[in-house]
Amino acid sequence: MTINLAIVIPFLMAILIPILYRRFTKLHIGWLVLAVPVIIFIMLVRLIPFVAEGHTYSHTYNWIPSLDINFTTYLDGLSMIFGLLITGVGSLVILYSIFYLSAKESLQHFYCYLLLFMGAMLGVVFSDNLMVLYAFWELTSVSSFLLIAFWHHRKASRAGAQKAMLITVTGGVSMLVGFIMLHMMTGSYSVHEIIRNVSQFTDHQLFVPAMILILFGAFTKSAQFPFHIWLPDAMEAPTPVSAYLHSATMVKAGIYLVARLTPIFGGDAIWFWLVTVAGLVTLFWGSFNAVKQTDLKALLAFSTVSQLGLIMSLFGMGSVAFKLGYSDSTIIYTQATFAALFHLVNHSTFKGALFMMVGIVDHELGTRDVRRLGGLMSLMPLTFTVAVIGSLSMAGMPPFNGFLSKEMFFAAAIHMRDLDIFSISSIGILFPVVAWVASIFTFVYCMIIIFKTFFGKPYEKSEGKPIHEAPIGMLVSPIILCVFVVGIFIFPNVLGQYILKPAMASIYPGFAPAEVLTPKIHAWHGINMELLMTIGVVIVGVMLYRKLKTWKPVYRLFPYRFSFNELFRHLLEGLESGSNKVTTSYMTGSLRKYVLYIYLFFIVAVGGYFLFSGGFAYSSANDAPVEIYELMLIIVMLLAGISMLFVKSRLTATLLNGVIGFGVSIFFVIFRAPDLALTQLIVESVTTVLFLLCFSFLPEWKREDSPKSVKISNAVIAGAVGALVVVMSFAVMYYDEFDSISSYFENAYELAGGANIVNTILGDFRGFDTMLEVVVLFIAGLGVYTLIKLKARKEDTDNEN
Amino acid sequence: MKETILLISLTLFALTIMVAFFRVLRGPSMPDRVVGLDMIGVNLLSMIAIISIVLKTKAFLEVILILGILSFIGTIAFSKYLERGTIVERKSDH
Amino acid sequence: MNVNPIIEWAGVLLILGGSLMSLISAFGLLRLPDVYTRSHAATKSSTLAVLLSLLGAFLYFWAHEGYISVRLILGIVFVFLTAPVAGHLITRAAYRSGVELSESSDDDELEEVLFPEGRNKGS
Amino acid sequence: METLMILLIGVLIAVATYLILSKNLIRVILGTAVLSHAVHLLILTIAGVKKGNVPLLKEAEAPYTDALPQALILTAIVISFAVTAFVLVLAYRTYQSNGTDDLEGLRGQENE
Amino acid sequence: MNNIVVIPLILPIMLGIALVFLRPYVKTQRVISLLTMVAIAVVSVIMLGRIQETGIMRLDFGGWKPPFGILFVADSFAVLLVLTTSIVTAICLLYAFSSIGEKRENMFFYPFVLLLVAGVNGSFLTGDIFNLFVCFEVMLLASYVLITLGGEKAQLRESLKYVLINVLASWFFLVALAYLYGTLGTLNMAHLAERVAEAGQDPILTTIALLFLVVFALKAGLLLFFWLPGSYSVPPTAVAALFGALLTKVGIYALFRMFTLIFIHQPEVTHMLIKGMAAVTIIAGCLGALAYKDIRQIVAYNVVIAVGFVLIGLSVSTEAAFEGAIYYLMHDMIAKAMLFLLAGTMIYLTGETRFDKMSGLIRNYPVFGWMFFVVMVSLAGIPPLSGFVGKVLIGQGLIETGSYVLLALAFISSVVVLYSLLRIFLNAIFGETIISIEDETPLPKRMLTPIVLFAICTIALGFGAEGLSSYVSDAANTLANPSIYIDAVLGGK
Amino acid sequence: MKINDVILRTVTKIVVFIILTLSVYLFFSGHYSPGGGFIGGLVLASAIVLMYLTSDIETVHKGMPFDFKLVAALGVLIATGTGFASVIFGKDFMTQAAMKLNLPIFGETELASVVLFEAGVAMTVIGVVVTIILSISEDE
Repeated sequence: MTINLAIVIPFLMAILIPILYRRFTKLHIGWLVLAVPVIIFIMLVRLIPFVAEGHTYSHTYNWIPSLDINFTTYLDGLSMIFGLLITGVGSLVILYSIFYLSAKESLQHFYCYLLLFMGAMLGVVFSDNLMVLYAFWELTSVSSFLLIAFWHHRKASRAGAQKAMLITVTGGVSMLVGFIMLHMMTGSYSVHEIIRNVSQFTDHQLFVPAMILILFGAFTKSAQFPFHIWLPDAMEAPTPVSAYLHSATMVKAGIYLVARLTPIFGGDAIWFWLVTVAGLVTLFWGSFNAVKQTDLKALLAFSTVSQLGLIMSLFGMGSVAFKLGYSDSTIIYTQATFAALFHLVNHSTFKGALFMMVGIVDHELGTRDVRRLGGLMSLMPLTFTVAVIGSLSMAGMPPFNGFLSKEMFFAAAIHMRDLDIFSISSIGILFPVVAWVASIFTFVYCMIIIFKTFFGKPYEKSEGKPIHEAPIGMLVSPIILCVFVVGIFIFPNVLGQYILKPAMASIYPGFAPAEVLTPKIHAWHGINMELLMTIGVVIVGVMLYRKLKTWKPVYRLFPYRFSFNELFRHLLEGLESGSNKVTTSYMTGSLRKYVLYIYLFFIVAVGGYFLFSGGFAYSSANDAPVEIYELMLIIVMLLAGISMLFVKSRLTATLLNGVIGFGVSIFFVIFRAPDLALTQLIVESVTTVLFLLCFSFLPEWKREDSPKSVKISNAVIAGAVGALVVVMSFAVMYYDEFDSISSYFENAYELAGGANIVNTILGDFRGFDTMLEVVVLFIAGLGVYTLIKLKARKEDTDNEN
Repeated sequence: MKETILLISLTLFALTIMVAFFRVLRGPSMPDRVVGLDMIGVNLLSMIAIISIVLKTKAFLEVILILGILSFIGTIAFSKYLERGTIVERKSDH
Repeated sequence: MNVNPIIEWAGVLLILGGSLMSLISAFGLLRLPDVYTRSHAATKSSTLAVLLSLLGAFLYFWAHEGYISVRLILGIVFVFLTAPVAGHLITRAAYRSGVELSESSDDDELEEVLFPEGRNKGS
Repeated sequence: METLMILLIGVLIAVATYLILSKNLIRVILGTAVLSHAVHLLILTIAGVKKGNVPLLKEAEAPYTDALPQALILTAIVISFAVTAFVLVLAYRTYQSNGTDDLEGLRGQENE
Repeated sequence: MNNIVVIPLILPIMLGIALVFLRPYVKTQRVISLLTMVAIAVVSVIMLGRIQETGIMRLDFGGWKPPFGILFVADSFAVLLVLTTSIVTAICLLYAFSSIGEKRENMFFYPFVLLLVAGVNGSFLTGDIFNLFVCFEVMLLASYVLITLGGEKAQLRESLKYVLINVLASWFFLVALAYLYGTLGTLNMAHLAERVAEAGQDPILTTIALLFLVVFALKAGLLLFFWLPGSYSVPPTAVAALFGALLTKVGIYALFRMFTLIFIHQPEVTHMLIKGMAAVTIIAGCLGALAYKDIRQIVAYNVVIAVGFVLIGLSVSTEAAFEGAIYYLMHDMIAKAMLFLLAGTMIYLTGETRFDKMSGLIRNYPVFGWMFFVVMVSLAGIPPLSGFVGKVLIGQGLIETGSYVLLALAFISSVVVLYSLLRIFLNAIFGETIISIEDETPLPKRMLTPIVLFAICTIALGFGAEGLSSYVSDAANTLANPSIYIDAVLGGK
Repeated sequence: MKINDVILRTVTKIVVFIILTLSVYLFFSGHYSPGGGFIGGLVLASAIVLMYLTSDIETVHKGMPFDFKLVAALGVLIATGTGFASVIFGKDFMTQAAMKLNLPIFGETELASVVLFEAGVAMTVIGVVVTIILSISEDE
């Protein structure tokens, strides 16, 4: 129940906010909103012991049971971590936002989106049904879109929102396909059922495609290389949003998914390689690029990218345990997963704090450009403290939680060398090397954050408004986070036992007792390879930071034109201009062209098949005899038809059409169809009268001045159409499988009391056709009337609609 | 014998139609063409009468009458169009 | 000998006569020099042709099936009524729309009456 | 007979197609008129011609010619009349307001 | 007695004609036309219930047993579409009340709408192929009139093309009918199916099938959609919405009937071709949707994409795909109508047609802006809105049959749909407000309400998919097993 | 320029009379020989067209002061309405009354519903054809 409530409450509140906003005009609406995550957080905290004991909780509401899509909520260790993060960081962010956003902003929108996101995110982590998970997944993309575009009058906001939405939704769509494939294989959308039965499906031909598609979704969401490009642009969102969605929670949805699905795909080489390599590349690329950023938020964005890569790669490394199976010697590889979970929490704490710090700086100074900032240490001591704690933790320095998880990361990377599965051994050395190099860059940008902002030449603000420390309300949240940063370092095992242990149990179900999987975390683990690496990081990092100016030109080796951002922009622009070219090339508005396409398709598709299928057949055996006069009439009609093409006056053409009409009716006579002959005659002459009537309003036609090539192509098409109809008709005539149903109608007199069969069919057997036909006629009549009577006034004609 | 004569007549009428059609095609003036069409109509009328005899049915006798009416209407319409450009007037002009 | 076959034969012969008549009018339509004369051939002799053939058909049905077709009589009356009017209308239209007379006709008395300021030729 | 009729229909269809592919509105409309003639003949011919007597029970004896296609054609004739009437009026109204009866002149690009 | 089956057709016809007599009483016309739609909706709900209980309903007109007479066959598929049609039309009518203008209301606007609906419903329900032709013509003629109603320059120009292309299509239809009758000698669809099955699908029959494919492809806008973008962008908004929702759907329906009932024996030819056509349609639609800055064009090409998407469902012909296609059809009718209304309203409000000339509408018209957001999300197939279920099921069908290329196309197309609308949303709805409060054209509630109603529909269809599932699966079952249909029609009574 | 149409008008009067008679005849003979509602209606309409051709709109309108749109509408209503009649009697839609009674004595009533249906058809045809021609001719 709690879990269902946890998902529902934010949504309910999101709906209520716009209403409440109007009610409570004096109160900052954020205070009301704050209650939501706090309550849910408390609810979840109360469940921690329950979960820590290894219990899980599940509940189902039917949504579309016929398609196996139901709201199944599921609470276990893994979702608990995320639930706590979402609500915990959420509470702090909302608290922070109350001071960050002035009451002039459209707060009701902001909080509505934020609550939507919160609900969606909780939905993602608490859903067991993959389709529902997907629904919430897309909802997070949507709410993220709205939040990024919160200041939608800014062009950059809109562009960032669009990019984020496109990339994440594309990933989402591919993930959806992957889910559908999973369902096809396993017959279930329930993650737990799939995990239970997974062994039967690993050889299924859809197994690998499904995995890749799902991973694609996870990678786009978690901003893995090369899909990371949306994340820096998403920094156009208000800072609380960046802190919340784009570092602590939403971007971790992809990681959550990878963790959640590790029991399904974990043993597969492709999974291992994709996840690990994507993670490592992202780790390196993010940290490398973070260094060159001048906007603090962009820097943090790249650092987030890099950290996400780190966590991702750890999950990849941890997945080898599935391949190896459970034994005492393989426990070591599960430690990577443990490190991932641990770092996930740590990252949320220090990155949240850092974002809030940047928000404060931005809020107070109006800029986040490191080139303009400096010397804030004395002016904003508390902010400075937050920055130092956050940065050092991120850089992996003691005494902060980042140190612990980074050491574990190094350890995991080092262990990879020893593996001889998945042909790791050949390049196993690269794992620790990449990890180490990336950490150096991480260290460098952490230095940049601290020193460029808070030391050096003081920042000069044009209007002499004094710079002072932020209001305490804004500082509360980052400080709380910093407390966690330090606290976790000191008591890591509280976290490990109560939170991470059950999560390990849910990632490695039935693998080993959770206690075995959960190591004791020590701040001091002796002088070992990891520690040496860390010391190396510090030494090289300091050197690099000091020589920053000398080696920064390296970045120019990657010209902007070839960046993924540009690639993406070019892709979209090219798509637009290309499709414009293509579409306007054939959608010319020329009726002739359209008709030509239609005829061509007819000739190619119908004619092509007909000729190649050997459907043609001809026999004149059943033909009725021909009299001479009939032949003469046929010749007259032929000539009339052909000469219609060459006559110079429309009146002559109309006359020729009349000749053809007369001809048709005489053939109706010859073919024993008196009713038809009558109708045809009358209709023909009324039509002729209509033509004449309308000619008063139309100009005499001009000679067709089309080029010869057009005329020839027209003639070829026309000939082909005619010929095709002829040969098909022959084949149809030849086909003699069935008798017509019409012999039934020869009893018309007994059945319907009519002696004229045609008329009886029209009036009775198929009277319904006649009725509708009358309707058609009526519509045409009334239509002509309206067409003539209702004319747009002259001045209206150029207007649209 | 009767049949043969009827067939010959039919053929002759058809021949006339061809000639009339030649007029429709060649003109030279528009009224020539209209005369041609009128003539086609009238000859068709005869042909239908003969075909009725050949087919031994009275079903087409209505067609004869209708054809007569319609070729008349057609001729009026065409000649009026040639003469005045419009074929239905709104108000009586006298 | 029954009278019917004779009437039947009469009908058939009338029809044959009609067809010959129409052939003559066709010849006229082909050979006469201008629309006015051609219209003459078309309306006068072909009306006769129609009359003959319809009468033939009437006689035939009467003799063959003892059926007096009101419709055929009506048709005959109708053609008689309308064909001359049609001919009149079309020639008038031709004249008023400016179709030239053939060169062999040397006097155009109507011209001064209808077109006092001279006909605009070729319209 | 059928063979000849089908050939005739084929030519008429070719003619109509050619007309429809031309630029002038009236030509196109006349094309559709010829097309409808052709298709009416086609329906009748396909069902077989001269295979029986006039489908009037009181007039003639069995076998009768197939009456169903005749009924269908009747419906089709009326419908094509309705459509032709509408198209004609639409054509001249279009000419009135757009000032051209040339279909290439009636392209109308999106930027207006 | 199954006379209830004819009501969706006869009621709008009779009342539509009756409205002609009520020409001066515009208010009465409005009320009657709206009530008619509501009545049809109610009737179709009743019919759905009865089909669940007793199977497919049929009505032999004049009491003539099939295959000799004409009959209406109401299976779940048809009735679901009838239901959706009536709902969509009712809402579009609501919109028309305040937007269509007195000029048009006086010129028999409501009768024509009712007759259009009659034609559409008739096409859904009929079980006789020639009657299908006639119903098509009823619909087409009404649509011809509606598209020209108003007689503006561009309107006449585009409708001329629309009409002429459709005349051509009708001609193809007649030729195909001639061949069909010439070979199979019958017109009843179930009887046709039976005879085709009996004789085996000879090459000539397959050729005829392809001819029908051309005909209905023209109507559905499958590959041969050239008439569509132009003609959908000229009529007044309410009419465009009706067109967007209804016209192509009839063609799609006919394709489904043809190729699930009658010509099912050579899928390697017919269904493969449909597959290819659907793929090209999707690509062309996607390109078109990205090519223009004119909102109406973008919206029209979105219709094209949806056509391709639904027909993918037909081309793979699994039960899941059928279900998906049905869901998607219903979704698309609602969402497209809503999209057209929104696009039209945007043009009405700003006087511009290009989205890069508009900006910041959400500040002026907040609810309106959010409605656009809803339809965007819905059309992109994002759950829990209505497009989702159909998309998933069609995807399932595609995977089942291993058509991975189509799968990729289909799902990428939904991203393109999203992008094409996102561009409008970000530029026109979001962005800097350029219309000051004093200058803004007021957006009357009466114009907004229908849009909101559509939004409710699309949300309800998404959340309440389960409510329809028994009907949809019944419909898909009938499509997948043509013998059910044939037995219901020919199996005596 | 006035054009004298005396000959035409005189003949037309007779011709129109013949056509009208014919149309009525065709209308009723439809059940046994060619004709019926459609053809009867079309012939009648062509008579009216002939009147318009030889005379002018105003004059004809004086003789026949109908709104032909409404005539057409009424025709459709009648045609569809007869379909409904059978519904009231609990028969399938459009069941013609002839089906109900096969007794020769009721031959007259047998025809009734079909004739009504055909009358509706005829009215529609007349109304529509005249509406179309009038609308075009009245356009300027």
